[in-house]
Amino acid sequence: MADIVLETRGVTMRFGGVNAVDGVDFSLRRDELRCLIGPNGAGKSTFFKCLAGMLTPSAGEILIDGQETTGWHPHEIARLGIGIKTQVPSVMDGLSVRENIWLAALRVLGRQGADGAVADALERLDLGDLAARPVGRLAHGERQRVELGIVIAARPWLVLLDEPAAGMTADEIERLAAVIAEIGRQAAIIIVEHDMQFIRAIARTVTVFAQGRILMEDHVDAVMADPRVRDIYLGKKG
Amino acid sequence: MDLATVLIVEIFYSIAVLVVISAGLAVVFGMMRVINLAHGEFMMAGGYATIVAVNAGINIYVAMLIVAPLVVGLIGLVVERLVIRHLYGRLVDTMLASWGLSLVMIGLATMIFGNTTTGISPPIAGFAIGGYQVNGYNFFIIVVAALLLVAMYALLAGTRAGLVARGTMQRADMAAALGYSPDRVYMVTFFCGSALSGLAGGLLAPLVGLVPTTGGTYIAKAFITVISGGASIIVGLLSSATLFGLVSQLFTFAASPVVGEVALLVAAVVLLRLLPQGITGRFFRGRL
Amino acid sequence: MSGRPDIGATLAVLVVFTLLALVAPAVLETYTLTILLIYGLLAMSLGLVWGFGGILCFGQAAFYGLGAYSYAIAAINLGESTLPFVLGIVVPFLFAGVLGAMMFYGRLSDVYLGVITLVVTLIFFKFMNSTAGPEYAIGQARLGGFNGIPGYQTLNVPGDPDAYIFGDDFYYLVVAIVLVVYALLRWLLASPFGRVAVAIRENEARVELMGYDARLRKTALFAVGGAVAGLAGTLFANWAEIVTPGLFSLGQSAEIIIWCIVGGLGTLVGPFVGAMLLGYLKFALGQQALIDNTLVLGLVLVLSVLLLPRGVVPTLGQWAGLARRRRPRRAPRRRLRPARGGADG
Amino acid sequence: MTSRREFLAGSAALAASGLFAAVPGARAADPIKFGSILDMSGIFDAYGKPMDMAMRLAIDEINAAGGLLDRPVEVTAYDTQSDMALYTQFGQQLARRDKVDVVHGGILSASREAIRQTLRKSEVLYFYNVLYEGGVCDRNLFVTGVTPAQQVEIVVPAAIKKWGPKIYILAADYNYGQITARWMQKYAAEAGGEVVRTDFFPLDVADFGSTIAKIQSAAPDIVVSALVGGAHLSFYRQWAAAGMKPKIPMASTTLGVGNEHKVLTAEEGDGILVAYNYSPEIASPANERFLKGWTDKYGDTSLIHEIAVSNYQGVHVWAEGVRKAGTLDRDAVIAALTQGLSIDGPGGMVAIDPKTHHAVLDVHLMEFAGQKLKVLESFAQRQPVDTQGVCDLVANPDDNTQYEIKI
Repeated sequence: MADIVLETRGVTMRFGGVNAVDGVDFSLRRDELRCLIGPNGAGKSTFFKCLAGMLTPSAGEILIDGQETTGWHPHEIARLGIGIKTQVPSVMDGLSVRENIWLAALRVLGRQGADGAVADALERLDLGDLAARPVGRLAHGERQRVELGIVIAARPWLVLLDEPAAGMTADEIERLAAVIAEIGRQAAIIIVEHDMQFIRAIARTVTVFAQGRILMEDHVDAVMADPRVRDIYLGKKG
Repeated sequence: MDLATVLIVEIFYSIAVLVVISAGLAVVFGMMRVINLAHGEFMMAGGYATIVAVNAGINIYVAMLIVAPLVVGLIGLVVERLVIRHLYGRLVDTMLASWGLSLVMIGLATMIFGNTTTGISPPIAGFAIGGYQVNGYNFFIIVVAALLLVAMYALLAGTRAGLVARGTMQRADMAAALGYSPDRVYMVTFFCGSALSGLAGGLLAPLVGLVPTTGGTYIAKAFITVISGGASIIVGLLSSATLFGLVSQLFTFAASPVVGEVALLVAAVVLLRLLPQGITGRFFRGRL
Repeated sequence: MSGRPDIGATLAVLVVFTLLALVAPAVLETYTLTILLIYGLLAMSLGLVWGFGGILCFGQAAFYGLGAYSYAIAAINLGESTLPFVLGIVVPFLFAGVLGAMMFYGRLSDVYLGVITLVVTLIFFKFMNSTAGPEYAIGQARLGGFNGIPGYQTLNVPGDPDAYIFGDDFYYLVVAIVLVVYALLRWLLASPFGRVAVAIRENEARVELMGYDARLRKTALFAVGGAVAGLAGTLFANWAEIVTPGLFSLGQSAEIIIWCIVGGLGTLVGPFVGAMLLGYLKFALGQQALIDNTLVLGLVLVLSVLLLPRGVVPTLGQWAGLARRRRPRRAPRRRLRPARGGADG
Repeated sequence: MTSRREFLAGSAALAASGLFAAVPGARAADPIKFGSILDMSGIFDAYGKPMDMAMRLAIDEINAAGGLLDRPVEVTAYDTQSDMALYTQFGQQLARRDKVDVVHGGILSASREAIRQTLRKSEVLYFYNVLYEGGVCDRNLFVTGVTPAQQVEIVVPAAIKKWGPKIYILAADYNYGQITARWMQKYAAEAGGEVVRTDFFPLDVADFGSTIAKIQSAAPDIVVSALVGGAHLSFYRQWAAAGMKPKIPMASTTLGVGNEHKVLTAEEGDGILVAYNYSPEIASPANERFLKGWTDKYGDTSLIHEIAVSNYQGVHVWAEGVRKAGTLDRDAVIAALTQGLSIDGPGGMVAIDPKTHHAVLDVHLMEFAGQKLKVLESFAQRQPVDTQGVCDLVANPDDNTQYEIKI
């Protein structure tokens, strides 16, 4: 059990009369990299928001590192050492790339350690040239990278990423896969993702969501081969 | 017993007044997400329009119910074209610009009419409930407020124009794709909201002494009523007006007008603390 | 991080301000200058909360008035000005802290925040206006209702109630206070706390996801803004020698907001300059009867929203090419974040 | 024009003693600096604008008669925009920069208190020419408006005699209303009346529905009001609209000061009992001259109201004081003013009570009739007994307090 770093029991999120997430039991091992996939409306993003503290589940509980975090605020969850990246690039547009990343590092490492972590993150994400630019003026993919920089600069041991590859060029996706693989060496990762190619490039185990529940959980190749998965993607998404 | 009846009439009246003074602001805020801080001055303009019209020999009901809304609607149209149009989607900027506008209107009214209090007399005589005399005009306001709510509901829910307007507010791009010009819809909506403000000014003109700064008395109350109501225009307006009307009138009667006003304000603070999205953010969701 | 470019700019501002403050009495009377500086300080308090914290407060006048009243009431009871002076800052600071905690921990969205601050100001205004009766007294101080409180001990050299600080001395004291407050606020903004506060303005959700408690920080910033406004109120009480409920009026709140807009948000100098310019304009207009003053103020506000969305000082700065030298900060925003929640349903 | 000359000749005759007094010749050309500070815009401008007009009329008359001490009088006027902070500002400006010889002005009590200390400290003589709550005791200050005792002592007993003993008081919730309400209670008791209830209203209350119901359940014989300002005017309108006017009669100490009788219709206003120093209907040569002068200068006389006339009289009282003193020296002028000086103003004779520096003046009981103030009865030379009860500047020249009158 010491192996399990994140666990949910019967997590349910109700909006009006609809259960967007419906009794999800989920667990993640230390150093595991897990992808959550599923068609639009399957509940994976809502589930992600419950994990990140951006939504409070209507029922069920969430345990992170053995600690119950149900109903915690995002900042409290982040303080456990968890890096979170949301779906739409969430960055401070008015501040420079450097400042964005520095703020993340500052909380964890203090003023002394922050500068080093910033330099490190800038280098790993190849943002060095953009460091002084205000984030609001960057392209979409670049902003995604800045947000990743924010996440890794805080040296998390568990990373939650919601569609990190959205809007990136093929080139960028390739680099992203490398960065994620590198993060994966020090941290467990949960990625919500659409891009199957990207998932193949990074993932081992994949959890498939459909209609608010977990449809199946298996190795990426097995999932891709499963007819049910094809059905929900083809049937629902056309 | 008579006193209780009188008190109930006063409560209904006070709810009706809140509905009347907030309707214009509610439409503009609810439909367009524009907070028109010149709303009180629009009312003031409606009041002056009514008084000028009555003094010019026009029938008082025509002046209140037709002249005032028309005049203020037209003022609103000009304001929308000149100022508000440039600021859609910038909530705070529209708030500030309309605040500036309210100062301009106060200044203009002062230069035109002077600061001397003016007014006209109510056209309806008082009558007795048991041993008490009540203001007959109060009933008129209650009836008008009720009709106003029904008419707004019918217009928004039952007519094509209402549907187009609501559609545009939800998804301006979609409405545009369907061939409705959002620009025009905004313009018409702002005209209607302004006309409602004018109507409120006209209706209250016989009750209160009018000075150019009269608007300030109403804007805060209207603002609080609309925001506390939340996203739904009609249900929100009615529910918060009912709550605040009841609270303020009961406290006024039990203690004094100051206590009544402070009770209203405290109720607003408590309400917003408990229901940060306003009443209809929690209850009656998705209604009009 | 590197607060260094700011240090240079801050020092430059301090030096220029000091020089101007020393030259100014040759042009204008010191009592006019004093009140203009007090307005500037008040504008700076909102400039801090709004321009850097992204918190639009419609009720900055509440803290201003509270500072003035706290000072006046304490001064009547104590007869010596040192402790009242401190209370004039501490009381609004605490009040803003409590009010801020209530709002930010309640996660009120911005429009509602505006309403609450407005309503609280109105409550003060209405309450203070209805305290004319003899039953409203704190110690020996009658609240006085609409007429306010006159005749309290004004500022004296600490410990010596007969050594009044007034006239030119008071002016130089206010100059010194403005310098200190400006330097302190600059330091605060350059500190990690200030950086995070600005980041919250830019993207509160992101800052929370970084593990910062935005509620606490917004509350703290709001309280600091309240303290500065309270200080301005305290100084006003000493300048005017009377405090009235008008300090709490919506008109007063409106004026502060107008100063900030005209001067420019996102800087401390902007609101300060805006307040001094418009304050002077108001006095100048008081000496003519041609145009209604309200009209002029209104026009200034409408036109500056339409034509100078960044305000005078940042726009001038841009023209002068100053903007390039500093970090190219985006136009300080007056837009509101979309309301939280709701949209998910 | 001829008539104006006649009037001016009259003024000159009145001023004769001053004109022939010896004046140091060297500064004869320097104008005397007259400071005025009034709300000429903002919510109180209905009070302030006519006051400013009246002041300028008085100064024109003085200058046309050759000025004071052979020097012309020059006005420095500030508009305080109904903003109390500007009073402090302009008060200091008048005293320190403009270095005026006298300041007339202030409308609300708060505005007076905002400048009174400044002017006292800088030894600039101050005239406050407005109807107010009474009780200010300051050697540097002269008050030429009526105070509650002067009005209430007349209007309340008259109302009780006319209508009955039970009184319901409505008053504005600030110093003036609070203090005046206490005077009403005192004079009601003395006249055998009984106050059934007193309600105070903040200045911005405009909805009196509940109040009207409350008054009815108390069933008084008379309603006496000391309501103030535009919002409160709604009361009279709502009262009439509820059909209460024929049922319970009304008296007031404030209605009409801002020309409210011209705003209310005759049906709403007729029969309301008031007592003031001035009505345009007063038939006296001084008032005819005043109205004539006003018409010549401004045309329309409809703006004239009680405190505009107080201001006009205040300026003439000061001028008379300067003439008598033969100098602008503050202490000499104060001495002259307190030694039995009087002028014949539009509202009747105005003298200064040496103990309080408040005016002794004629008070007229009037009623609203057809949007006019019809004079019913005149009471000559009423003393400011309210302030006299607490203030004696002859005995305590250094007094500097606003007394709350204990009753």
